[in-house]
Amino acid sequence: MADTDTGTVTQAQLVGWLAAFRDAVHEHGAHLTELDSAIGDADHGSNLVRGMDAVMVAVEAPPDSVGALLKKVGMTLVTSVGGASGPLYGTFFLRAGTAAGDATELDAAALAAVLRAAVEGVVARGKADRGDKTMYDALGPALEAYDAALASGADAAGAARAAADAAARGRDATEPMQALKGRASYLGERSIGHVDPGSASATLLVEALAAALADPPADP
Amino acid sequence: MADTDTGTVTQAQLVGWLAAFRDAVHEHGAHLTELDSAIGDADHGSNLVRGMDAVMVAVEAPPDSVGALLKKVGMTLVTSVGGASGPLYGTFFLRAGTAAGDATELDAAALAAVLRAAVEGVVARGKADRGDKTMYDALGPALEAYDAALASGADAAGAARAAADAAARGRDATEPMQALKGRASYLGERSIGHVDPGSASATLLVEALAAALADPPADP
Amino acid sequence: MKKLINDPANVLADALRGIEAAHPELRVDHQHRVIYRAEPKQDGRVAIISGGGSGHEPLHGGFVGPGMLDAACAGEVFTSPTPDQVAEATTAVDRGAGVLHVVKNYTGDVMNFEMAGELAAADSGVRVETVVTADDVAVQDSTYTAGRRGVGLTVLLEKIVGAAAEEGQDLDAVVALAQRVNDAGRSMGIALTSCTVPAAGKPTFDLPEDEMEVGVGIHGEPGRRRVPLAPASEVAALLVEPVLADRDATGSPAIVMLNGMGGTPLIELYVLYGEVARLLADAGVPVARRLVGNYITSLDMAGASLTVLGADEDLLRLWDAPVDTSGLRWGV
Amino acid sequence: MKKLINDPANVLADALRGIEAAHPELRVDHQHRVIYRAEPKQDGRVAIISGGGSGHEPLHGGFVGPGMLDAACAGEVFTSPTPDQVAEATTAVDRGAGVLHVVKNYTGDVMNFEMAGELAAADSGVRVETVVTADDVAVQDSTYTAGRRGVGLTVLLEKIVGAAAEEGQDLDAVVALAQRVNDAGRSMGIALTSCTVPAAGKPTFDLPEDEMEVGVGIHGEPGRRRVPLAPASEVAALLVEPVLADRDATGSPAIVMLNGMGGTPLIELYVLYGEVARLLADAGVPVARRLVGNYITSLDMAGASLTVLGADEDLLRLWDAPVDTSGLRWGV
Ligand SMILES: Nc1ncnc2c1ncn2[C@@H]1O[C@H](COP(=O)(O)OP(=O)(O)O)[C@@H](O)[C@H]1O
Ligand SMILES: Nc1ncnc2c1ncn2[C@@H]1O[C@H](COP(=O)(O)OP(=O)(O)O)[C@@H](O)[C@H]1O
Ligand SMILES: [Mg+2]
Ligand SMILES: [Mg+2]
Ligand SMILES: [Mg+2]
Ligand SMILES: [Mg+2]
Repeated sequence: MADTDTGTVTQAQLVGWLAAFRDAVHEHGAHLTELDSAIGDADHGSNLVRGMDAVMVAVEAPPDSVGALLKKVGMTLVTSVGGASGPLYGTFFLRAGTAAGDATELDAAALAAVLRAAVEGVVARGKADRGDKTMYDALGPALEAYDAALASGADAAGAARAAADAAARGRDATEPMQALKGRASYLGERSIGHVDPGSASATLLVEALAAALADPPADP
Repeated sequence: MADTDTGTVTQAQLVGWLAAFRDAVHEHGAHLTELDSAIGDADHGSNLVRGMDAVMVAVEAPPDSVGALLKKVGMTLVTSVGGASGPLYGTFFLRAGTAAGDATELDAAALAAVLRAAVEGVVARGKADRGDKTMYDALGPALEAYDAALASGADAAGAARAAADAAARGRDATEPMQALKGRASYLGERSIGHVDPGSASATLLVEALAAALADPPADP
Repeated sequence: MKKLINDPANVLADALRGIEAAHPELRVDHQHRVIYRAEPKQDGRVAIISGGGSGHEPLHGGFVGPGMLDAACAGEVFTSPTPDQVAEATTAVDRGAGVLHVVKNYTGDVMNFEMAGELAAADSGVRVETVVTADDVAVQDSTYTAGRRGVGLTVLLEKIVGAAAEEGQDLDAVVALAQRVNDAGRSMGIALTSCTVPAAGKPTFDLPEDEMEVGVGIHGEPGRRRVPLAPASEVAALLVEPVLADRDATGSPAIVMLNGMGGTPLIELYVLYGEVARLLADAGVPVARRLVGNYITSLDMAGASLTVLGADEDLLRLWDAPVDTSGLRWGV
Repeated sequence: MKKLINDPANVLADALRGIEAAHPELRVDHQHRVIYRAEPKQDGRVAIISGGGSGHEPLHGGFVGPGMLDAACAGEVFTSPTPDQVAEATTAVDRGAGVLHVVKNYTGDVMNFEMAGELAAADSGVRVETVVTADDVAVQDSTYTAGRRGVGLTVLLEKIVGAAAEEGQDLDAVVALAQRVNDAGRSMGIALTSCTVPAAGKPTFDLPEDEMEVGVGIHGEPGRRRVPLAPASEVAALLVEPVLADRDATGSPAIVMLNGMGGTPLIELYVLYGEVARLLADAGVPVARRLVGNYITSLDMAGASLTVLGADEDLLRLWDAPVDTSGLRWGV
C-alpha cells in the first residue's frame, strides 16, 4: 500500500520506484537485449541500463516537487538513452511531471492522472495503436487496470499491483502479434512469435511501481 | 624398371611421370595445403594442382625431344604457378630440359645428369642450404640416393625407387627443423614440429618418377 | 566476442578519440559527441547535419567535410543520438541559411531528431528542415507501419545535397533536392553473418554455415528470409532484382553503390560487383557512376548492400562536384 | 566458408571483372591479369609497377593511377604473380625512362619478379630496378634467412615513389628514394582471427575465442606468439613498442598508418588508433600524417597492423602530392 500514515505516495516512494526500475533493468538487461536481438538491434537492455544509471545520479538530490522530479527523470532519459526508447520513456516522465506539477506527494487519484498523462505522452510521441506490438501494449492495459482497481476501492498500492499484473499479461500478449511500429516492423511476419522488448521493460517499470508502493513489499 | 626392351627411359614414360605427379597433387593437394596452413599461407596444394593441370594440357602433344618436353613443363610451371614453388619447380624442369637437350630418350646415367641439373637449378634459384627446411631437403637426398643406386648397379627404375625412399626420409626429417628459407622462416621457432610442404610435394614428384619407371608398377 | 576495443561501454567515446587523432581536419566535441569540420563553411550557406547510431562507420563522421556534411551526431552503437546532441550541432553549424537534418528512417532516429528540431527552433530560432531517407526495398512500404528503413541511399543523398549546399542553393531548394534523391533511390542488403553489438557481447542472430539472410538492414536485424548460401552470381540477382522491380531504373543514368557491411573484404565486393554490373547491363540500366567499398556498415557483419539511384544531368553534376571527407574524396 | 564468391578457383578472374566494371579509369588485361591506368603516364617518366598475391585489396590494383602505380600484377590469392605477367606489364608501362618494381619481401615474389626482370630486359631492353620492401619487425632480421616480410610500408612507399616518378625524377633517384623509405619504415601486426583462403575452404589456423596472434603478416600465416585477448590499449602497446624499439622514431616527423586486415570494421580501427596515437605522443613521436583504414588486407582476417615511417620535409612533400587512385586520393 501507499504511505500508511497519509494514504498518499511520497516523493521518497517515487525515488524508490526509480531505484527499483534501475535494479530491474540491471537484473534483466541481458534478457531485454536478448528479446531485442530476436526482432530488433540488440540494444534495449543497454539503452535502459545507461538511462536509469544516469537517472539515479540525476535524482541523488531530489527536486522540490513531484513534477520537478519526474521532469528531471524525463529529461535525463531523453538526453542519455537515444533510440526509440529514449524519447518514449523520456516523454512518459516529462508528461508525468507536467501533470504532477508542484505537488509534493500524490494521492491515488492524482497518481492515476499522472500515469494517464504519461501513457498518453508515449502514444503522442510514438503514434502506436494497441496491437502494434510495442511498449504501449503493456502500458495501455496497465493504465486501465489501475483505473479499474481504483474504481473498485483499491488504494494506490493495490491499483499499482493490478496494473503490474495487467502489464505482464499485455507483454505476454505481444508474442503472437506482428509488429507494425518500431524496428521490429521491418521483419514483417518474422516478428511474430517473439515478445516485444519494450513491452517487457514497460512491465518492469510498472512492476517496480507496485513494489515501491507495497508496504511491506509484496515480493521481496 | 625402365623400358624393358632398351633399358632407357622414353618420352612416354616421362609423360607418365608428369601424369602420375599430376594425379598425386590432386590426391594429396588438401594435405599439402594443410601442411602449408601450419607454417605458410595455405596455398601449396592449389598452386601445384593449377600448375600440373596446365602442364598436362601443355604436353598433350609432346614435343620432339626430351629437352623440349621438360622445358615446356618448366615454362608452363613458371607461368602458371607463381609463389615460391612456381619458379622453383619451373627452374627444376627448365634446367632438366637444358641438360637433356635433343635426346629422345634417356639412359639411367643421362637421367642422373638431368636430375642433377634440375636439383642444382632449385638451389641456384632458391639459395637454400640443406637443413633450411625446404623442398631441397627432399630433393638433395633423392639425388644422392639415385646416384648411389646407380653406382651399385641399379637401373633407372631401381635408382628412382631408391631416390623416392630417400626423398620421403628427407621429407620426414624436415619436421624437427627450424625453417631458414621461404615463408615458414618468418615463424622462427614456431616452424619447428611441422613437415615442410615443399619437401612433401617434392617427395610426391620423385615417387611419381619411381612409379612411372617401375614396370610392372611397384605400387599400383 | 573478439573486438579491438576497451570496455564495451566506452566504444563510442574511445572511437571519437581515435577519429579526432586520425583527422586533424575534423573537430570533435566529446561532450556532445558531435563531429564538426574544423573549418566551418562560409556564412549564408545552408548547413547539413546527419547522425545516427554508431557502428556504421565511415557513416556519418566520415562524410563530414567540404562538399558534404557540416556535422555528424554520433549515438551509442545502433542507438540514435539524443535530441540535445542534435540541437547543439544544429545551432553550431547554422550559418544563417538554415539547417537540413538528414535522418535515416528508424523510429528512434525520427523521434530524436524531431525533438531536436523543436529544441533548436525554440532555443535559437534556427530554421530546420528534415529529410527522412527510406530506401530499403526489403521492407514493405505501408502507411500503417514505420515504413521503409533508410540505408545506403543516405550516403548518396548526403553527397548530393552537400554539393548543392556548398554551391549556395537555399534551404528550400536543398530540401526539394533531398526529396528528389530520396524518391529515386532504392537499396537491398544481404548478410552472411550476424554482427556482434559490443554491449551485447554475442552475435545478434545465429546463422548456420550454409545459410544467409536476405533483406537485412544495417543494425544486425534479422532479414526478411533465410536462404541457402549461394554463389555471388545468385546473390547479385537477390540484390538487383528487387531493387529494379521496385523502381524502373532503365530511363536515366544510374549512380550505383555496392556497399560492404564491415566484415566483408574488398576482393569479395569486387567479385560481387562484377556480377551486379552484368545484371544491370542485361537489364538495360545505364550505370554512370559507381562506388564499391565500405560506406555504411553494420559493425563486423559480413554481407553487402546494393543501392541504385536514378539520376539526371543535374544530380550527376552535383555528384561529381568536389568532396573532401575521409569517406569520399574527389575533385579537390 | 562464407564468402561472396563463385567458384573458389575463379576468385581472381571474377574480382578482376568487378574491378574493371567499378573503375573506368583503369584498364584490365584479363589474360595477363594486369591492372593498368586507362590513361598511361607521359613519355620520359619513370614507370612503377607492383604486384603480388591477391587477397590484399585495395593493394595493389587500388593504388594504380596518377601519382602512384602505373600497373599492378595480380597473382592468385596469396600467390605471387608469374614472371610472364610482370614482364608483360613492365614492357607495357615503360615510357623510355625505365621501370621500378616494388616487391614485397617473400621468396615467391622476389623470385618471380627477378625472373620477370630478366625476361623483360632480354626481350625489350627496358631498364628495370627493384626495391624489396622488408618492414615487419615481427620477423628477426638475419642474412641467414629470407629476412623480414614486406607489409604495410609497401603502401606508403608506393605513394611516395609514385609522386617522385610523376614529378620527373629519374630511375636512379626513384630507386634511391625507395631505398630511403624502406630503411625508415617499420610495421607490426596482430590478428584476432585467421583468414580463410578460398581454395583451402577453411581457416588457415584456429584461434580460440580468448586468444590473439601477435606478429602476423598478411597471408594468414601464424604469428610469432599467441597471447590472451587484450583490450585495445594493450593491443596498441603490442604494436607500438616493437616498432619503436626497432627504430627510434622521435627524431623526425612520422607518417603513420593503422591498417585493418579486412574483417575488422572501421569503428574498431578508430578505437585502436586512439590508443596508438596516445602511445606515440607519450613516446615523443611527432606524427605528421596518418592513415586509418583498410589498405593492405589479408582476406577476411580480423586484426590490424601499424606502420611508422620516419619522414623529412622531402618525403612529406611527396606524400602530400596529388594522388588519384581508388585506394588513396587527394590533391586532385
Ligand atoms: N512507435 C512506437 N511507439 C511505442 N513504442 C515503440 C515505438 N517504436 C518502438 N517502440 C518500443 O521501443 C522498443 C525498442 O526500444 P530500443 O531497443 O531501446 O530502441 P531502438 O528500436 O531504437 O533500438 C520496442 O520494443 C517498442 O516497444
Ligand atoms: N628458398 C627456397 N629454396 C627452396 N625451396 C623453397 C624456398 N623457399 C620456399 N621453398 C619451398 O616452397 C614451398 C612453399 O611453396 P608455395 O606454398 O607454393 O609457395 P609460397 O610460399 O609462395 O606460398 C616451401 O614449403 C618450401 O619447400
Ligand atoms: Mg533496440
Ligand atoms: Mg604457400
Ligand atoms: Mg537501437
Ligand atoms: Mg603463397
